[in-house]
Amino acid sequence: MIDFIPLNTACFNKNLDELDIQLLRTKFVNAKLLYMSNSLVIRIAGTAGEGVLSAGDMLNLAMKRAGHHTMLFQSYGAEVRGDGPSMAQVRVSDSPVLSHGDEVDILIALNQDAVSLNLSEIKKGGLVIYDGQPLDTFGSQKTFTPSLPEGIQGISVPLASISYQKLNSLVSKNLVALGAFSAVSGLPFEIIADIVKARFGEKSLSALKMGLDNVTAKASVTGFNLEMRSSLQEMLILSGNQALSMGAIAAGVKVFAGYPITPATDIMEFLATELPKVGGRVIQTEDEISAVCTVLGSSFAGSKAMTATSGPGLSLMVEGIGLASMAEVPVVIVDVQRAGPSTGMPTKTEQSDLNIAIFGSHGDSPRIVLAPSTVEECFYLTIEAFNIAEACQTPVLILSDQFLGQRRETVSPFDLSGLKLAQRLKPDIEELKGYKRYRLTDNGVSPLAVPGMEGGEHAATGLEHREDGSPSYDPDNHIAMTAKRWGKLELAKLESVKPVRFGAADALIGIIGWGSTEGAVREAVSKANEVGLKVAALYPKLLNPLQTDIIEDFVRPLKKVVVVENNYTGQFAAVLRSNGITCESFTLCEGRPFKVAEVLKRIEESCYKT
Amino acid sequence: MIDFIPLNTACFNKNLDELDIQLLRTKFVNAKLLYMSNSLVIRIAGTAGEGVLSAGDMLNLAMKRAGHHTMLFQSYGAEVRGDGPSMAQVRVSDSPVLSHGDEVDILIALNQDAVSLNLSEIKKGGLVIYDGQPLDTFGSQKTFTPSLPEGIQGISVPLASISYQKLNSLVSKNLVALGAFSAVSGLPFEIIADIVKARFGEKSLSALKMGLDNVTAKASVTGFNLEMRSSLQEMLILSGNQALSMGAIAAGVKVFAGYPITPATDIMEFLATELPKVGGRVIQTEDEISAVCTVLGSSFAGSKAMTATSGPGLSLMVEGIGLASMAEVPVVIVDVQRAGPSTGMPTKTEQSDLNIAIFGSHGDSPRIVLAPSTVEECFYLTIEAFNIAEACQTPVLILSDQFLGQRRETVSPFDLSGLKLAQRLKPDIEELKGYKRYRLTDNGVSPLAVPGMEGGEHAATGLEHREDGSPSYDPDNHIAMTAKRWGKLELAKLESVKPVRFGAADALIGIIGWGSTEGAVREAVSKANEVGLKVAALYPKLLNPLQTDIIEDFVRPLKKVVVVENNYTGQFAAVLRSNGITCESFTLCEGRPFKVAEVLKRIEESCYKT
Amino acid sequence: MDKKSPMDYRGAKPIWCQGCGDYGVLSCLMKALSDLNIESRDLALASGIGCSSRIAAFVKCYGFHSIHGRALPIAMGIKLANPQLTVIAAAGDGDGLAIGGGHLPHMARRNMDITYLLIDNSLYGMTKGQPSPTAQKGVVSKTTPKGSPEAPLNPVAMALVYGASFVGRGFPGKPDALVDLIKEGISHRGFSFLHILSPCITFNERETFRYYNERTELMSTDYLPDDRVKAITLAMTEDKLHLGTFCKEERPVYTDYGTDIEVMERETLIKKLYERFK
Amino acid sequence: MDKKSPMDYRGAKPIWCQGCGDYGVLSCLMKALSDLNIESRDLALASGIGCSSRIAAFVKCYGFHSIHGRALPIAMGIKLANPQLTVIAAAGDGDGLAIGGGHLPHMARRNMDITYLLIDNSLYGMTKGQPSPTAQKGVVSKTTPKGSPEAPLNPVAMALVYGASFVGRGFPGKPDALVDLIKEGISHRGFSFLHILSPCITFNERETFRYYNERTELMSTDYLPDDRVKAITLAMTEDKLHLGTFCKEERPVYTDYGTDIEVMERETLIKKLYERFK
Ligand SMILES: Cc1ncc(C[n+]2csc(CCOP(=O)(O)OP(=O)(O)O)c2C)c(N)n1
Ligand SMILES: Cc1ncc(C[n+]2csc(CCOP(=O)(O)OP(=O)(O)O)c2C)c(N)n1
Ligand code: SF4
Ligand code: SF4
Ligand SMILES: [Mg+2]
Ligand SMILES: [Mg+2]
Repeated sequence: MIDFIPLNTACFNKNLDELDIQLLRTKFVNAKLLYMSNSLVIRIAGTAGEGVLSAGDMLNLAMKRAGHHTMLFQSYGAEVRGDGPSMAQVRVSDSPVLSHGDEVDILIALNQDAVSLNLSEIKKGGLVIYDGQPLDTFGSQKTFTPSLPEGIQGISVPLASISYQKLNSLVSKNLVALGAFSAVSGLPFEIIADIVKARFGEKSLSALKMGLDNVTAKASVTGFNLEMRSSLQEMLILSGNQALSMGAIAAGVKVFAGYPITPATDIMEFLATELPKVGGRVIQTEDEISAVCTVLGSSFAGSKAMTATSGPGLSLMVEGIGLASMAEVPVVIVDVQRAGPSTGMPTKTEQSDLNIAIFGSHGDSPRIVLAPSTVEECFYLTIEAFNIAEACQTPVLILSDQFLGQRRETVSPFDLSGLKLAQRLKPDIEELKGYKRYRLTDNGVSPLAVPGMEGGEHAATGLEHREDGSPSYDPDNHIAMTAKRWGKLELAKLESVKPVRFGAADALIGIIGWGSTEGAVREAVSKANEVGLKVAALYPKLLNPLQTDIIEDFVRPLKKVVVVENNYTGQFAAVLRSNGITCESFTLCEGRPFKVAEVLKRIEESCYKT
Repeated sequence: MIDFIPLNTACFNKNLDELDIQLLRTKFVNAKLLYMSNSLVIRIAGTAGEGVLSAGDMLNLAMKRAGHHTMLFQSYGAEVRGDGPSMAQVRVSDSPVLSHGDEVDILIALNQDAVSLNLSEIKKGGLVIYDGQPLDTFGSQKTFTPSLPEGIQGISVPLASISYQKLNSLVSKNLVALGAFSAVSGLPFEIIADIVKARFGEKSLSALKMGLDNVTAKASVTGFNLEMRSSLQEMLILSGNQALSMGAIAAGVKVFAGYPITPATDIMEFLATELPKVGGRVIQTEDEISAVCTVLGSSFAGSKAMTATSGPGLSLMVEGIGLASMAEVPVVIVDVQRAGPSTGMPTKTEQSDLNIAIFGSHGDSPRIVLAPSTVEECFYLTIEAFNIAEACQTPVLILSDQFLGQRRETVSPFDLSGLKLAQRLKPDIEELKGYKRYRLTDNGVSPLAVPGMEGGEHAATGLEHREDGSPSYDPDNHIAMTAKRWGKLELAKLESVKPVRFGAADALIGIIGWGSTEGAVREAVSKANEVGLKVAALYPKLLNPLQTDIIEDFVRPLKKVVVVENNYTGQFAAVLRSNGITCESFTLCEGRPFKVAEVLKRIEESCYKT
Repeated sequence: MDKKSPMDYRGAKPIWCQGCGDYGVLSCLMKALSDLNIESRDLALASGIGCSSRIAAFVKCYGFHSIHGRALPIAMGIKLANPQLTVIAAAGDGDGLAIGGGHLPHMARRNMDITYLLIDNSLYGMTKGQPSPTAQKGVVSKTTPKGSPEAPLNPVAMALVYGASFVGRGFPGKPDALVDLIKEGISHRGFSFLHILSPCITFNERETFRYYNERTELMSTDYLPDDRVKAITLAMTEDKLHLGTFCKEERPVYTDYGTDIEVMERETLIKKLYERFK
Repeated sequence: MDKKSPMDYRGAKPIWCQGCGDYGVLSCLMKALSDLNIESRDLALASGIGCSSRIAAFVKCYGFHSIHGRALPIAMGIKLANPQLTVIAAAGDGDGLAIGGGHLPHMARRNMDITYLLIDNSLYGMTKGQPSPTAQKGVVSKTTPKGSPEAPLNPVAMALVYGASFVGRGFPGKPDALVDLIKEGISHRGFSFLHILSPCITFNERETFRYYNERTELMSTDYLPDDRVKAITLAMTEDKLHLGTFCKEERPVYTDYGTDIEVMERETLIKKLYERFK
């Protein structure tokens, strides 16, 4: 651990007098802290239709196969083929990649506009691969020389002309660019070639090759060596949505019902292919209301069941979720959040569905909300979600988001040996005599009979009911049953995974966050600790109910708590406050994930005397 | 003001040492405090189908016509004709009736069970009118003598036999009982007779008369004189739902779209008859999703528009409400809350839809929430709702509840002369040149063109958009537009009605509540003040956004704040806490309104040293 | 398996008004179940919200009395989870044709093996008498004080056009035919749509038992339910309402698809997936 | 009123893929509007969400690009508020027949004076190609990797059974007929349902321009659109898809009702109401 190195950022341009000296010079950094020493960020930019996303995907995979940890982040418009700008950014490192990367080392610009649009985000010392001979609308060649600021190197490759020569169309510009990138960066050509061949066939290789050959000199790229390593062969490249789908399979989901919606659709698409292989079923329903009711029906009939949607679909599901609360049906509902409100910005990330997740149904309607932070957690927390749903007979929502759901990163194969799957509490023979579906028990969980069980016949209902399920308007009964339903959330607090803490052990400044912001916050905290700032962070995975005791323990020694989230109103900060936690709110509402520098700046600002 | 009279309630049975003496001996009671000096509570009880509700309704009207302030409260099951218990309770007083009455002075029991079921709520010194000669299922007469505790008087009237003799059926038991009640209580017979005649025709009078004649002695009824007075002839008897509907008419609503649901249906039914008379339209849509979208369309086309529903319908509307937020469409949505979650207890009251009202849609989706407390406020706040909706171009929700919506009470004719109706900000000719629907303005409100205006053509949209309405995924635009939408809530804080304060001016204990609990809290606070407790209460009418400065002013001098609400989790308390107000939560979740004594007890408990 | 009697299917005590048509529907259903000798434990009955939907609790079985309009998706979920169960869905005309009307076409085109009882009293009973999608034009009610301007829907013709593989109509005033219809519907492998006329004696002064007794007639024995277009023509033009089977078609049910896939262990699949993502 | 040209209705620049059928729908709509000489300011166009629904912003008018499936209720609200406006609703096949399918029957039975463009590409374009309610059975897609087991719906037959007072079909590959159809639909007083076949060139390999060019034919000039049952039979049995008007019926529209009431001032009404509640 290095002692106090002032960073050249906002806080350290201030007079030392303005800083709260107490908050500086930590030496006790939590062992759990992940730290990224060295990384490289490559961005492919262009417009939708130029193959930006597929190039990014291939490059990402190639990086992993070359032995690097990677993360792929994509940003694109909502039109199927519009001419909105689009980009794919790959960040590689020796250690697991925590965030998508604040600045770009290498920009691969598939068209002219892409250069100017992305210039401001290129690092000093960075590199731009651009098309110096683009074709105009009539197919004749122009010349183009971007004016690059000092310190940024440019390499011209005739992407359009080569693509046009080779394939008589512009669709291979991205492949030419990948070839050129291989030449420039030293990323082994065979790795890319294999991937391209597998996807687009032998024919496409020529474009790739022409790109490679066109670049003569290997440019120096900020010292990161992209040559082949032997490590990481066993690792996987997965998106959050894929990991989540695999988690559902591992948990034993039997029925998935859903309705297409960006950015959640690929969960349904993944499961449509895979779930039948383990005897499950996937159905594309006529809307989200049908989807949520279908999974309720399936769970009632004894199967683990899940649906996945995004904001607009979740809005339609809240009545069904309320029914699951009342009738005590275990179901898992995934919300891959996107920027709202209403249709909003369907392809952009945001964390603004926390309120509806916790408070979205009418009545006092208990439900459990979990939020994974990484692709790996998408797997494990989904299993957790099914476990809690079964254990508490309650709907469980998983809040992912566009950034987490669609980014692709290296993860280790999951540890399947240690998996514990919660079994539904079923009535025994004794219980089935005069069976009462909603029997009042100590922890609120009543044995749940499923069709096929003799003697377990009952009517599940959304009406307030007595222990036997018959409707009741009796005051005492209503309060007893309400207490039963809410009591089960206490169980969830105990059963569920605990918040994750990282950063200085002697922290006086604390960050609390949830979900996909964790990576950027980890990097920021580690950088802050590196310069001696006494900062730590807490990431609860269970957002409702809150494990308040643990959060309070974290907060107690702190002088300031800042809640970081990707929305406008600071939804989690408000929830924490209503639970008695005093905190400031730091939000970003631009449809994109946080940059590390933004979080770091906020941490530093917290060091000012107030 | 009387000085410190210890009440015989919990707190004053305690040793004085345990009490926080500071909190006692107020003399400065706010002038606004309403105080009920003297009242009488009559309850008619029976099962659905015995005419309990219609008897209650007629009795209530008769009381008003006899010159008394009244309130009618009803409690019944959700089955159309089940055999669940049912009751109607009329409370009369010299001054406006604040709550439905904790205890019963006179019980009119239409059947045997009704006696035992209601006995515990009869006051010492009270009276029971019962059927001493009920008929069994074969129509032959039994005898029945209830065992009444000491101090409760019984009067037997052969309700069933008379009804059977007169009309060959049991349907007139309620009329016989009303006749008997008139004899017992001194309520002028002609008043009831007029009402019965108007509703059921001349023929029915004989049952009423037989009831009257059957009772010989006039019983003494706790000293409340029910004889005719000349006052209140101009006053009206209205339910909250009726007053709300009239408020909508006064505000100029032109389109009402709704779907039947207890306890909101009567708003649609009322308007179906009345709205066409002022050129408006009412449509029963195929579901609540259609209803909310229909009113959005109508408002877009330039008409004031409203829908009304209860919890389950509100759950279905949240996507549409989010669209109204995003597309900035002024609409009014009424939620007459009932006990939840899910289908819950459709005929029972609860205040558990606050969370969904404030937080119910996905995304950061601003909306305004208002809550009236009395029948009169149902009128005025509905007008307010339309005004704010137009002024802020935002959806406005009105939270009523079953208790408020269906209770019937005496109100003065509304003051129509002072009504101010907000006009929608329309673009002028200048603005219509290059019209931008979502132009960024200082207060966030953009001039809104309606169909028919030349040059005002535009596309309203739920996608994030630029000033001209065109979709945009630009980060800066998203943040600017989000800030615009939320900024309008600041306007609402200024424009809207202010919280109501009542109770001791030097209060150290404060109650905060919302909606229909106000009456019981007013009574409790006045009683507490009467015995010298330094208590006051604050009722914000605007629940979202909160006028935090006013609430803080109220809270600042207090030692304790208790938030009173009719739900399980203390939803408003949580909202207040998330806005920085420290408070305790006092909730009731039994599907019925608070009793005054319950609130009073809680106030007294707050006086213990802690 | 013991032979069942209708009383073996008795669940909670019904709370309908005396004389409500739904009593007849319930007893015909219980009779049909006993004739088919279905085990209560293997029977699931999903319903929405409304007077008629209360039926889910009145039959001894695995009942799911859900939310307004959602009987069909709940039933579908049950069937998907366990195709071995006999799955019945019950809904009122408001429940099934207004708020829940969007689900019906899809259940039919999927040919989900569900028997759907659409219990039609031409109004919203539970909320006290508002006109439903099958209410006659001109009906006066509290929401249509000058008479409803909306034309009624034709549920049988709709189900036929949607492609329901079994479509019929019944009326508890003619109970034998209704019992037979329910039996046929349950026995039919595929989506069976049963339009059941069930008078509301409390709010409906028009569509009464008497009205339907006069205006219904049993389907002629000559009629073969083998032609969808003919059935539609009949449903669109009938003067008297026909009771019986309009159309019946054998075709694979939704849950027949995908059963030919070889099933593996979850862990095996996940490990296979690893290969794809390396 | 000046004579309009189609270009006078140009709104925002379309963002559809090049070659998308929706371009043709848009240009036919603009031509129809100009032929009818409708003022932009008196035209409202409500749509849902989907590629096709983007059309609301591409026509110069009062557009409301709403939420998925809700074009019809939004349009209904507009019409109720201001019956003078020309109101068009536009929806995709997913938008209008899946999530929004529950609204259609009711708009038809109300005979709301709205022209409804159901823009059908047999899939969900915006979300990248999942099968829609009109997709053929067996279609392979990412959500149906083994082929969809669901039979397609027949939108024309459905609209006819619902009682839509004008029902027709068009295809931008045969633009003159489509322009005529839209004109007829708009001119028709009542609910006009127009089934418009609009190929998605990006995701649909089956229902292409070529496919529809071959499989559609103009309605024979002999055909009189005066008989609903005949029209249904045609729609249920047609081998080639007919372009033109299937059925047309004059009957009062929803907003005709209740117009005979004498209107008073709000204050007058409220004071009258006082009397009732004394
Ligand atoms: C979302 C929602 N909206 C409205 C209601 C109120 N509601 C209960 S039953 C019912 C309709 C009943 O009519 P129908 O379905 O025909 O059944 P019936 O009572 O006539 O048998 C309605 C509107 C509800 N429970 N939930
Ligand atoms: C409530 C909701 N669910 C899902 C979506 C996602 N979504 C957007 S468009 C669309 C379907 C598009 O298909 P279609 O209506 O046929 O229109 P097309 O794009 O084919 O023209 C879906 C499912 C949404 N926006 N809102
Ligand atoms: S209201 Fe009508 S439908 Fe409901 S139970 Fe009574 S008779 Fe039956
Ligand atoms: S995806 Fe299909 S429907 Fe959508 S714009 Fe492209 S071609 Fe048209
Ligand atoms: Mg009904
Ligand atoms: Mg489509």
